[in-house]
Amino acid sequence: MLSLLGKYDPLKGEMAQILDKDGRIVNPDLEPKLSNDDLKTLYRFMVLSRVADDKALKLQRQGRFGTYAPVRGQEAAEVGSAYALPRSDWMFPTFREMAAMVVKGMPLESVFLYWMGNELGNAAPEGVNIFPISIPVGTQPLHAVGAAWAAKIKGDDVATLVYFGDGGTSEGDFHEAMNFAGVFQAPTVFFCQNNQYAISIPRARQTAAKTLAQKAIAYGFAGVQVDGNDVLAVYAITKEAIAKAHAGGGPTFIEAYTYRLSHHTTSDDATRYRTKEEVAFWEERDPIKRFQVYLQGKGLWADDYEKGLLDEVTQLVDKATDKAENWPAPSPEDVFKYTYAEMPWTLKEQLAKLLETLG
Amino acid sequence: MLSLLGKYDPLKGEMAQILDKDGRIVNPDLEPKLSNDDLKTLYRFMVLSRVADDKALKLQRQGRFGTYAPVRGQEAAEVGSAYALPRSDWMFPTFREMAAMVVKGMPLESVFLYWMGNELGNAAPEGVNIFPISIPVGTQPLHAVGAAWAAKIKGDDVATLVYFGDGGTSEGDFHEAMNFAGVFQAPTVFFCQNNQYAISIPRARQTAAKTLAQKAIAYGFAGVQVDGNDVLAVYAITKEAIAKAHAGGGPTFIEAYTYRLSHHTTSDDATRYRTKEEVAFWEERDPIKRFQVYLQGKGLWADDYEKGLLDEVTQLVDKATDKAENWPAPSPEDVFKYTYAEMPWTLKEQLAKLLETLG
Amino acid sequence: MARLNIVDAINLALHQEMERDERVVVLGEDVGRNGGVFRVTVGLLEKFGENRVIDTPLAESGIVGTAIGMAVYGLRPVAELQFMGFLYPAFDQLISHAARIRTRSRGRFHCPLVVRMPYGGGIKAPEHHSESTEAILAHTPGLKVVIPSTPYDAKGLLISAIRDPDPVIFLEPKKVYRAIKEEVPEEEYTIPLGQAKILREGGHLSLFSWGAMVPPSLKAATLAQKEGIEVEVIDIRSIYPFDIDTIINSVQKTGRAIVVHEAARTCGFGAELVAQINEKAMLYLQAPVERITGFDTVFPLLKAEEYYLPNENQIIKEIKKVMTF
Amino acid sequence: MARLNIVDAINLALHQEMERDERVVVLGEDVGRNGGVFRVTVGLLEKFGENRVIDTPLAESGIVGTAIGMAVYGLRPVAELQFMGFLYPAFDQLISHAARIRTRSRGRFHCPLVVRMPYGGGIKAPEHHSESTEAILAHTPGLKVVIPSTPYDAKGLLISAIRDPDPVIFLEPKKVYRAIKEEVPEEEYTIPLGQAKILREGGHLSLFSWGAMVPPSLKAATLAQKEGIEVEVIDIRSIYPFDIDTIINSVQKTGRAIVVHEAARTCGFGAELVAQINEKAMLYLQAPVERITGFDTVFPLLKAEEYYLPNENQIIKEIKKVMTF
Ligand SMILES: Cc1ncc(C[n+]2csc(CCOP(=O)(O)OP(=O)(O)O)c2C)c(N)n1
Ligand SMILES: Cc1ncc(C[n+]2csc(CCOP(=O)(O)OP(=O)(O)O)c2C)c(N)n1
Ligand SMILES: [Mg+2]
Ligand SMILES: [Mg+2]
Repeated sequence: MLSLLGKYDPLKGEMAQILDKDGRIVNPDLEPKLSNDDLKTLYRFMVLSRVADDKALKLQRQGRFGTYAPVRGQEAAEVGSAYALPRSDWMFPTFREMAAMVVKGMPLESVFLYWMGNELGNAAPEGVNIFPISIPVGTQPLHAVGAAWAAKIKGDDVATLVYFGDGGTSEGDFHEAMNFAGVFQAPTVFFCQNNQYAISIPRARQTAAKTLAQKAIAYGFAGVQVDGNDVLAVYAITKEAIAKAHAGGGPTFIEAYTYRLSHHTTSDDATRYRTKEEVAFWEERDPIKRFQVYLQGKGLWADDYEKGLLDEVTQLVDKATDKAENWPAPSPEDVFKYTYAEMPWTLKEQLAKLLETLG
Repeated sequence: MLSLLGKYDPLKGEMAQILDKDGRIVNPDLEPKLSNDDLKTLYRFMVLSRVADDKALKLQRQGRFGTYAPVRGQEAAEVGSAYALPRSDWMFPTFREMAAMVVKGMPLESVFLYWMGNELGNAAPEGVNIFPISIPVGTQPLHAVGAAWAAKIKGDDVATLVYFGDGGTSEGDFHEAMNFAGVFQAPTVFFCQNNQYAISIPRARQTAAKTLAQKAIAYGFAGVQVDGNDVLAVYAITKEAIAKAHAGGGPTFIEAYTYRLSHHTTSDDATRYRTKEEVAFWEERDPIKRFQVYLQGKGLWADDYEKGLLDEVTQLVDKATDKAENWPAPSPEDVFKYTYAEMPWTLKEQLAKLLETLG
Repeated sequence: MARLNIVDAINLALHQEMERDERVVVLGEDVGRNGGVFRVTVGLLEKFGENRVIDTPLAESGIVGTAIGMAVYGLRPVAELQFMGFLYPAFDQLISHAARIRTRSRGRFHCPLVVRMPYGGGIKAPEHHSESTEAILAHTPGLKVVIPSTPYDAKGLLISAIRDPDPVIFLEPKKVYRAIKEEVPEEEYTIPLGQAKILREGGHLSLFSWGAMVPPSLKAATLAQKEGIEVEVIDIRSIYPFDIDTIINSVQKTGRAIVVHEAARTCGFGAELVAQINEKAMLYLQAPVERITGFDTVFPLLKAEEYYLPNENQIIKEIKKVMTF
Repeated sequence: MARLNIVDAINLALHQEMERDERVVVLGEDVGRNGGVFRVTVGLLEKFGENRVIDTPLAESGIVGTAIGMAVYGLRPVAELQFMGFLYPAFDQLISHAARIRTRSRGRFHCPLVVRMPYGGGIKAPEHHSESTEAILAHTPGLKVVIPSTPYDAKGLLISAIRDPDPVIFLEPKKVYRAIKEEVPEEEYTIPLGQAKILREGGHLSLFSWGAMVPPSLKAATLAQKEGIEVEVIDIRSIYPFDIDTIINSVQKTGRAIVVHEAARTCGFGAELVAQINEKAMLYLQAPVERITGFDTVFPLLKAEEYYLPNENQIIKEIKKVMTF
């Protein structure tokens, strides 16, 4: 397998790709050596994400979910990158990383519980190395750098991977995180999902730079653009960046060039700011379809396989929904008891008053 | 005259220079066409800066000044850039821009008054387009972009130039300013004085990027490194960047490669973090000496000229000192009356109480 | 005269001020093409064009910082922040610059800037979408802070804010963005900053609140009346400067007072009101001034948000307690 | 036992905690080679090396944000900000993350972080070098806020802060950094967070202050005694959580109280103390609780800073006023 990092110069507009939009292998020498099981697992996670996403939207419309930010269209970017991350490494998600989190070991019912409005869903199980979802855009890359740097100081063989969007690159904290990572050679992979929009703001309005990948030049380390709808390319490049981080090679910036096929969130109406034609153009580049063709070519996919898979993941999603919906509601105490290790008198007084009011 | 912007690629480590350290012309075709008067004025401002700087340090040691941040070593960077700025354009200084501000028309007594601890010294006279000094590092580039953008919206033929240091490039606000400038093609020149230190932190610790100039790539516009101790190169390149801004060409980032020969401020002790050898290396590259040799070569400088000049500027500095020292002390009202256009009752109440206490 | 909600009233004020004064520009995330995530700026881009209705990159400090440069240069920017929870990246620009340009330059420059944002809880939103930290802003010398609670006030106060020569933070109670409709005059009018509004007179107890806490305060007052307690309900409206005369006059009349706010209790603006009443009207007090507030906790996600927000039941209980002190 | 000033006492505490617990790391601008602009971290780099004493780039949000990642990962970072006036770029990381990691993750993660910084006026410094906005931090659920006023307390409180499982903001009164020397035990000791300290007992009036306002408060108490007024001087020390029992007990005994702080008056922490006293001890009060504070203005440059800071003359005048109410 050839090296992908450094081979694609963002200043020349080069983008790493293995599968083209029709699922044809355009760069066979870059193809990662994955077992058939791995390939099928990647596919399954993408399909699971799509099904869970659809369910979430439906639940939201029925008032059973709060606001939700769909993954649709970005399955390859999330699944490919998360699958490349070793279990002992840490992931730092935003609100849009349902698929990545599930790949990393987050129970789907937890993600659902969170979006149903219970903080408990934001706590990864012990042993699953995922930071709680960060809502303020662009702020959590600093945490990923801090954790990576701490691992380095402690001598742990641990790297971190942080997700953020094209919009996130405009925040000051993104800049400070990239800069600290460069200076301290933190083992961090900055994984930018350039899905072309920050709510209604198109990518071209976000920055005058031709690519986001070239932003890494400002910090003295490698940035690379990858076809974010090509799960193989995303996997391969993330794997290499992670390996580099573990080997002491410092940070990498990956721009996954993709598209958000759905609304920004369930509160958004994307038809206000983009055309049908544009969406159709990207529907043709659907990451799942493309990978399906590839699998079919390898004899790993057929109609009945698809049907079985859909059944399986639909059941899984329904079960997760049930579990999350039947979770006990938070108590008044739950609002207070995690603010500090021990409740100060102020909180005790306020809680007592609340309990009194509730009768 | 050739174009300097774009000719020097920071990624290749190229730096614009006209005069070398010994005052020899190394790039005659770039030499700006300045009259003898202009050349002598540039020199005079640099010498004035040096004399005023020395005076400020002396006054500070005598307790007649507050904390002061000396310019020494950066005279070419400040004078050359400020001299290239048309009167109708706006300047956004930090705490270290005494020389640049004086070139732009700020009375020296105002600068002194400010450092003696009276806010009144921070108000440029009507018609002198200088924003008040900004102390928080990296924050004022946003104001320069906002003002430039406002000028564009209003249809004014006005550009802005903002000063900041190598340290300033690490702040999030610097990033946001550069990014907004790129997106809105604001007529702003970002003038970075890379004086190799942010207090004790050496440039290499500030960012892993090989040059600061290359940071502009992240924002989609030109960045260029210039020998900051070469007043001709600084003048020429700033002039070109300003002309480009006026012509609708958008922002430019200039990294003036220079050195702070003195302490960070009068509260600092630079011997704690840098060697005599390093300082000696840079003393040899003194911007004033170098330009003097150049002028001498043109028959514009001689010993008696220097003596006359020193007498003149010393008198000017002494007069500014007197004026500033004899300024009436601020009154209690002065603390209150500029907080809002009209004092709210809270301030009136607090002022009344203060006056009562003072008897 | 049309019946408008708060969103429409603000939209109308923006339209009229932009029409009247070409120095007024609007900028922020999604304010243009999308008309704002709450649709407050709908129609402005179409009417006034890209030069005056500006979709910015995603950077709050950038929005406020460039708006400062614009304001000092001579425009009248009205910046929108998407939620108050995303104000904090811009806090340095507000506190270190917007609030200080006038005094730093001894009046040579000033900063006529408005920063609008939706604030407060109760819309079942994700984390950081329910903040109400007006006390922090009120503690920042050089800023003015305004919170309308009705469509009529929203329009009049926003017009005053835009015309004010100093930076004004304009907080919009998003829980009631569309909940209240009332007659809003088509013609322009201003409501002076710094004045509270007596919504209901009463001689037994003064109830102070603002923003989305005004409706439950009014409801509680109605309930109290049924039990013979006459509650005077006062909408503070201007958090800084606040209307000390109206506040003190009311307490001197009633001798009892309660402040209701949804912000965290400790160091909330309620504490300042209690301190002022203590200083200026202690001898009139027949009971301690009580505070009904949010908790010193993070605002909970939707499954528990009902626990957090003060409501009319709590208020009426507290009214009775204070009356029988 | 050596006589140390506050700078030395903090330096000693850092040395000892770093020695004791290798998870403790120090980071900030100029904290390494330069030993900090106030020399608080002198000697640490030489002793503990570059891995644990880290000179960072010039970016406050970067410092606090990476320190959050470190803390959650398992280190015990002690971040230095150079002046409180440069806290605001880091405010979002503090309020939106440090303060919330525990509750956001329902206790799965926590953030044992200390952020130290010099605060307050009186050293004839440039703009932004004299801030005291502790009230803003106290209004932020999830943070603890500590202000020592003596070398002894500085050491004991800092050790507690470092060992605390939650984020603690440690504000150092730079006006008295080197002004007070006292015996500081060589051995390690802790002072629990959340406890005030009675510096001087007295039955006539309670005087509450913290940081650099403690010395003028003590001086005023001495002057008052000469006139027969027994003032109880209490150093609040912990701003959040604060020691309500000590405060209320004192007021119940004396019936009169004054709070002194240098922060701006409106929504300062003094307002919270007045509100608490009103709520919990109103019936004991023989006079309104008074506040002696900084103004609702920007802290002036050196030529006028004497006007801004409360001093013993003001305090003694106010004491007499309250006594004769
Ligand atoms: C600091 C901050 N400002 C504003 C918001 C509101 N907001 C939520 S998502 C979003 C757009 C994010 O765009 P991008 O970073 O491209 O991520 P995407 O939503 O496309 O995945 C905005 C403006 C926020 N969450 N945080
Ligand atoms: C936001 C902020 N953080 C910290 C400081 C304290 N400080 C003043 S100057 C300085 C170093 C600035 O370095 P640089 O930007 O290179 O400018 P120089 O002093 O070298 O001219 C620091 C850390 C400050 N003024 N503002
Ligand atoms: Mg996006
Ligand atoms: Mg520097």
